[in-house]
Amino acid sequence: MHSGGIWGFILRRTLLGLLVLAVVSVLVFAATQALPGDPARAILGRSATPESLAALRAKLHLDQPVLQQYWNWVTGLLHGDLGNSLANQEPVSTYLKPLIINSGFLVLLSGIISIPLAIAIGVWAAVRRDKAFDVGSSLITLLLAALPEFVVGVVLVVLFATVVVQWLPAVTQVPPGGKPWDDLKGMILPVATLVIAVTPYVARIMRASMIEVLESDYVEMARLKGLRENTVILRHALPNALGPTFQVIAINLAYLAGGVIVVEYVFNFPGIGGALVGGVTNRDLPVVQALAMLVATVYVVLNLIADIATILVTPRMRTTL
Amino acid sequence: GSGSSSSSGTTAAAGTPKRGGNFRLAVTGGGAKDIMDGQSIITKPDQARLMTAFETLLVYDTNYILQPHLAEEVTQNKPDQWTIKLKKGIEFSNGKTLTSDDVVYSLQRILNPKLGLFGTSGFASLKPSGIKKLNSTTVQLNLSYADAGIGEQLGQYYNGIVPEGYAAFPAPQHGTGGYILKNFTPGQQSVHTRNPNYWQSGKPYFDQVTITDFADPDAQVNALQAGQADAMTDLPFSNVPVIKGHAGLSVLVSKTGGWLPLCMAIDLTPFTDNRVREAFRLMVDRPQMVQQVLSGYGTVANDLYSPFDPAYNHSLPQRVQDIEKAKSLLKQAGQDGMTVDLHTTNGAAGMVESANVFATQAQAAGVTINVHNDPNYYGDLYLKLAFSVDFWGTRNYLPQVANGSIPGAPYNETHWPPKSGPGSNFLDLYHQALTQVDEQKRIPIIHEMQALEYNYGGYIIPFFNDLVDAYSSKVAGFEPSKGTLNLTSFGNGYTTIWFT
Amino acid sequence: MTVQTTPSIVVEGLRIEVAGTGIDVVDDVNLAINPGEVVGLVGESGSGKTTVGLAMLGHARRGVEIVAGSVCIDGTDVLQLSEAERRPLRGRVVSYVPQDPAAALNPALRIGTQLREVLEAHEFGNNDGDRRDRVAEMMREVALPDDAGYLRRYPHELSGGQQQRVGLAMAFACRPRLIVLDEPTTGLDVTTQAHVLGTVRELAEAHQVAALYVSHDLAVVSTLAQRVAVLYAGRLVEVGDSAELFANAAHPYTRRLVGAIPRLAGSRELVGIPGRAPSPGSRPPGCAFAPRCRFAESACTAALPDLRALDAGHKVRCIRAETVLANPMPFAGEAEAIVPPRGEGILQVEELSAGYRGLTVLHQINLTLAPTECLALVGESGSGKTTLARSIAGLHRERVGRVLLDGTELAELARHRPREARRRLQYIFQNPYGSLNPRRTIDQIVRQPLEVFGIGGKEADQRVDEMLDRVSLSADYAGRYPDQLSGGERQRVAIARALVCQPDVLICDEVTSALDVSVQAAIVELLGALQRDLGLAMLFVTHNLPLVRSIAQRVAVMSDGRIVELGAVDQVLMDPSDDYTRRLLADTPSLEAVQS
Amino acid sequence: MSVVSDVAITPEPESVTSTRRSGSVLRDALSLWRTRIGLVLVVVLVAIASFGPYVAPHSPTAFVGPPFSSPSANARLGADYLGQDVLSRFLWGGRGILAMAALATAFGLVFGSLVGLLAAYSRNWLDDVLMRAMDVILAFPQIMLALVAIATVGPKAWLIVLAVGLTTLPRVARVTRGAAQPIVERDFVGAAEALGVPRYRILGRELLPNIMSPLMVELSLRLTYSIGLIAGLAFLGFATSTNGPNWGTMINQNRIAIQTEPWGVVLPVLAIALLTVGTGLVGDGISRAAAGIDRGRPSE
Ligand SMILES: Nc1ncnc2c1ncn2[C@@H]1O[C@H](COP(=O)(O)OP(=O)(O)OP(=O)(O)O)[C@@H](O)[C@H]1O
Ligand SMILES: Nc1ncnc2c1ncn2[C@@H]1O[C@H](COP(=O)(O)OP(=O)(O)OP(=O)(O)O)[C@@H](O)[C@H]1O
Ligand SMILES: [Mg+2]
Ligand SMILES: [Mg+2]
Repeated sequence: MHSGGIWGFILRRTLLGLLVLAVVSVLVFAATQALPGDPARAILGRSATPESLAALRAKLHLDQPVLQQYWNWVTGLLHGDLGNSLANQEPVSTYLKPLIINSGFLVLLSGIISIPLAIAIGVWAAVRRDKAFDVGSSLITLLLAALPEFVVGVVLVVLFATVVVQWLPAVTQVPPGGKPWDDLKGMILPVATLVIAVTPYVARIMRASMIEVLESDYVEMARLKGLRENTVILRHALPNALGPTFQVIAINLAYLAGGVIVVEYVFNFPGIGGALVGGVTNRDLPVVQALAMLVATVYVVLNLIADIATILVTPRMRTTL
Repeated sequence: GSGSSSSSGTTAAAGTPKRGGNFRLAVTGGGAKDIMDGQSIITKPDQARLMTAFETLLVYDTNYILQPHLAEEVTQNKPDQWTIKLKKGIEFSNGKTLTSDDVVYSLQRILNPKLGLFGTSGFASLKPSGIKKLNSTTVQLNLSYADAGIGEQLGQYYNGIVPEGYAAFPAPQHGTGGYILKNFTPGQQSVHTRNPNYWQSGKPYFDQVTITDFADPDAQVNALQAGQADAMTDLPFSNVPVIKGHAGLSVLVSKTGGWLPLCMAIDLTPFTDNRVREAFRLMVDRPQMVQQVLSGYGTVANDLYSPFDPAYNHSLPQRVQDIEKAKSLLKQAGQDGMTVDLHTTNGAAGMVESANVFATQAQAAGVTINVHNDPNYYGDLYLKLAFSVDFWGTRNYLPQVANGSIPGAPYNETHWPPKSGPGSNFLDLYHQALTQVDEQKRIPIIHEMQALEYNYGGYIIPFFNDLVDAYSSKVAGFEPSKGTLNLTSFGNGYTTIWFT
Repeated sequence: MTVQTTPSIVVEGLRIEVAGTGIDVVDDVNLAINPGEVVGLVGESGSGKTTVGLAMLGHARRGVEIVAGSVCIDGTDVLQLSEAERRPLRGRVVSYVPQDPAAALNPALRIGTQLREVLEAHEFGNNDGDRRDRVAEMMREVALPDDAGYLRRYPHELSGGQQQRVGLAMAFACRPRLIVLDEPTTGLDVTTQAHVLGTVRELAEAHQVAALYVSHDLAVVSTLAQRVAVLYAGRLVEVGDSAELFANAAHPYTRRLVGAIPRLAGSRELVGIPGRAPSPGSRPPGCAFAPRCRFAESACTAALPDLRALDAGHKVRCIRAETVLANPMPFAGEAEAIVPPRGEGILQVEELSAGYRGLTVLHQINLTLAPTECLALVGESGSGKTTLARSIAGLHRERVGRVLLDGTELAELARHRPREARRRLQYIFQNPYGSLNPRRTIDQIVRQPLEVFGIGGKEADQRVDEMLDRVSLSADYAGRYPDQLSGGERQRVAIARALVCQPDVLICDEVTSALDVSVQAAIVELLGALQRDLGLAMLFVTHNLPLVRSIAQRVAVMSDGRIVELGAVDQVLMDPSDDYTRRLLADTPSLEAVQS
Repeated sequence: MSVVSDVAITPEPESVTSTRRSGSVLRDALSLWRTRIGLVLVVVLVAIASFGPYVAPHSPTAFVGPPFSSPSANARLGADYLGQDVLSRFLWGGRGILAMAALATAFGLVFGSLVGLLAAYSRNWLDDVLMRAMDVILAFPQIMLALVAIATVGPKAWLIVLAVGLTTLPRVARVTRGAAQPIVERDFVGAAEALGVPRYRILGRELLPNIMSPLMVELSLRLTYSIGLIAGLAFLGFATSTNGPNWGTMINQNRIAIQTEPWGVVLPVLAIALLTVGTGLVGDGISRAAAGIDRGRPSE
């Protein structure tokens, strides 16, 4: 019955997610439609002639009614066909694939580093509540959490790449066909920036939730049962504290997907950030649409995972589903 | 006359050239619209790319004097006839020898209006039928009317010689140049490997050339400083002190005829009234422009281009700022206290800055200028704007007119000349000038044309900007040039530079 | 009752302060408990029971610290040990059963795991096999199934009673010498409570475990403890055999406490204790009870009386104990004759069924409430009392059947009922801590109904003052916020809010169950008086059977959403016809047991 | 049901056991040094931003020397990328950002809390609809939504405010809903309903006052992010004017010369950092003071 509950829940959530994505797709399409300027002209640029414009419009189905265009687009999406980039006639998928890999790796690396780090900091701060570590860490996280990531990025470049010392590359170069992990040195600063952007917030939430749990009767009880302190913390406190944090983690990972935009700009990192800015300015609708849908999907999936994870660590919810 | 095949010497200090290495060039201004075409460019990285593989019959040397290159000699035997004689034993990178067929094909391709190539307008006097192959190394051009400008056209970097049957990327790119395209991702990077059977012995020196697009100058400079790039184009003037102070980095300052005009479309309000155009020309404080925009790296201009042209009209009085006159002119035109949008983009160093500085200067005359920095400038808005900023490289007067100041010119931002009134005879004068073979007779005509543009034209040309590039001191062979392209025409196709 | 010579635990001069501040939470606590003996620790909320209880394990909650005294268990002083040295003792030598079992079991761990880990932590038993057997054994001892399936359950899959028994099993797991039970039955209905109490008694005797039973409910303690220690404002005021204590308590406070306990037999007024127990920091010099004491004289406030022995095993902290003993215990005589219900029903409930998300919890309820009568609705937790009350008050969505006020049917939701109906029928909630908006002053809260019913200006002011006065809250309360009031005071405010618009029908849902005995008595006193004076018809919901006597004329007994018995109070309580009612009565702890 | 003691001895804000009224929360917050420091920072920077223009030695667009010329008597902190006075531009550059951030935050907070309250109070389909709608907005990173919006209409001030405000809305809504849900379950709401108090009154008088503290925390948090976001957009080149003085744009325009003339970058970076840190500190102070709100109360 429990598992059934879980599956039912997952199903419901997935459907809801799909619903959200459907609405998102409509919005995305509407928004991109609203972009001023004629994509056809944007492509042809200097060499535009009336004939070539007309021809291109037809080629891009820009002459069809909007609903028709939306339908084409959505059905395309479902078949994994993202259309062709208006800027350079190649398929959006081939154009974005390497960029997505790059950004994906960047985000993933940042996530893998920051999340456990944040949890560790949060837990330890809660355990050493009001001790030096707690006060120190909470202050530092507080300050860092407040800083916009482009500020962090610029400062890091100044410190480690140009002015103060020149240990690290100031810009990340991923040669086409190359993979970001070929040049890990170049990843350090962007990753560091994102880590600094994400860790503090998660750490603070983790601390709060951990403190809440540590104050709970059952943790006090666990101590009164004479359990060893680390058993108390790892077995009794941590699992209960993690639950509420998952949502936050998910949201922050999703946030990373947005954070990369600025960070990639600072480090000239070849990723979806640049592609988005470029796509937006070049009126490259298919690219913008694809990226928007991609990011939205990431968000939805992450939240779904977070929900499930929360359920898994909170037995009570399984039954009250 | 004939000249040495090497268009640029090598600085003594640099010592003897060495082989090897991967030359990494950092360029801004590129984007997803990057192309590779032996006879056309859209963005600056395209220029850098074109130079890797394609060469022209003639080239401008560092003093902006034409020298033979692929051609042994190019001569105008009659007002309406030119003859091109090719050097022997030149091969394309795919091993095919360069013959007149290739020259014929190249010229015909340039003339093809459908391709919307750069060079087309410059050859207005040449019809495809006029291109005659005399033998395997000689081609004769029979013009539909006399044209003295053909030689200069053949020296424009974008009129490269391509093999017969050539097509732009993604088709294979084989030129007579020093490098072969290995891979190319628009908006990001292109890699070029050494052409083993390049016709100039010993050259080129690099094993590989890598051209990388950069989003902004800042990242570019960072890359150079962090040793991730060996050279960069268009070092922001403000950065010159930084780089100069930086051990291991050098600055290459070339006094060129390059210019960043403020373009007023003479047929669009409010610039249909020449009093307004005049007023705007008088609002500019040119020395201040040079100071603020170029940090002094430039020379004050007089609303005229092609300073190196023997026919440049030095007699016209230097325009200076005159706010009072400007005000009264605007009052007469009923435009006092007007507001105008000025469109610009990060196309070339200084474009945004000069717009902003002009906006500030205009305040004095009670004119409000709203500066729009539109990244999509060249996509949507270009040539349709009333008031905009653009950039041009060194070029002599007639070829430049062909490019920007006559109907049908590809980049006529000012929509010059007017249909009626003063200046409406500009086109006739242009044709007279072209047909006039005698230099001495041609100059007065050109002076008249320049006077018209000076008084009624749509260009505000505050200065000629120096080209300022930066490169790692590991690279030798660069030297200042008056030419159009950065980094001494990208190390003349990356054949005259090497790693020490 | 066997008093052994060697007490297994001796507490001396225990003093616990609010950390940092010199404010004492408890002070000068001396106690001795023999093996197999159950000692009751009684006191109002905030008197320091839990604090003392935890001190037995050498533990102090965050914010409080043990500053003086000794807690010797078989000779070793727990307080002298380091935290590391205490760990092995906890759960092994002395164990703790918490106040709220639901909160004290880890929601993320299976109960089996939580039981087993105690044994593992103390290397009890040689191998997992032993421990598994021991766990099973414990489960049996607390009368819970011991099969693996049950052990794999999570706490939330158990009922409150079962959770509490798991707690007990855990506490007894390592056969400790002392076990501290902190109100282990609050929140449990009488039946479950009876079971749990039974279990405790048996285990304590069977394993010769000394037990400290903390509670604020004298009646409960009386059924369990051989000796009782009364805690007031952080100090022991009286210690003695329970029978002795309840028969003739020597301390005025104890007396008032006993007096405040409702009895099943003999209908009688309840007498609450005026005033409220002082909280740490605000405790008066001398005897802390003096301000509420009618025996008090100047000497009482001069110096703190010390705990002196009256006779063997009976100690009291009162200089006037003799005088007190001279007076009879305050069992007030018969209450004045209950007004017979006049006229026919003012409120009728017909065929009312209600449920939650399709699950029906009320089945065809029929009730009639006559004007000026008080009908008590009793039944154990979960029987549907609140649901019924809320349905009548128009706060419950899923219901069928009819609710009529003076013959006119009322809409399901209050919002859709006519203003007049809303005015005439008022509702008082179970929990005074939840039913007052913490962001509004008492005045605003009491005034709210008047605003809704369009009464303003002078009249409103006057009515509010009048009402506050009626519930004996001085005028200066008007400006306060709920969190500046005690539970009893809050409930008074709630009553004021309900009565300020002069209703005809009043519905009270366990209005006293969240309060201490003494306070509860006072509230019931007040409600009774008001009901008589204002001629209210009242539906009084409670799970406290004895209380019924003190206030109601008729009583309806509810079980599983059905009314199983309905009749006059005496008749139902004296000779119940329904055996559910009988069981209920049997399980109800009461003082009679001890006294007779 | 256990009974909470009536006293609220508070050795440490996070263990407050009794409900705090927003007023007292603010008072408590102010007694924390972090709040004080934060407040000082905010006040100072707001002062700079709002009064700076009056004390600026030059017009923000006046030329005081060659680009990136070093500090001189005329230009105390040197000149920027166009030879304009860094100090003056710094003094001018806060206004826009601050005003826009404030407006955006206000927008998001007002409508966000409204949505949140409605959702929490109407425990039915409306709740779902509203929250799903929020999800849709949340599905886009703030910066992305802002970018697309700006691309459609151009970097107009009102648009930036709207875009940022819109992306703030759902985040506030979530918090509000979360905070309001337990309140809705409380009996005093039931009491009001039983009396037939109109819905809007219940939202405004019963619920809203009880979520003030989380809202105040949210306010400072969102303000922090809005400032960062708007400055970030300017940094990406999406400012209302290409040469108008603006801390975000300044960083971008002058970071090229950070090594020779750092002031042009250091000042705005510092300003933004201190401002966001300030608002952050205040927010943290409030949340600490408000922590334990609605905790320790018997849940029935
Ligand atoms: N952490 C703390 N900080 C400050 N005062 C506290 C703390 N814990 C308890 N107190 C105070 O100590 C007194 C005793 O608390 P305690 O919980 O022991 O009373 P209790 O008799 O157990 O009450 P209840 O019957 O409600 O459980 C109370 O007045 C309470 O306000
Ligand atoms: N919100 C709810 N959702 C689902 N079931 C509920 C809900 N509230 C009560 N119930 C169920 O309805 C039944 C009656 O509950 P109700 O609160 O009326 O009992 P009660 O007699 O008031 O209990 P108590 O004495 O503990 O207050 C119980 O079985 C309970 O589990
Ligand atoms: Mg207690
Ligand atoms: Mg109930």
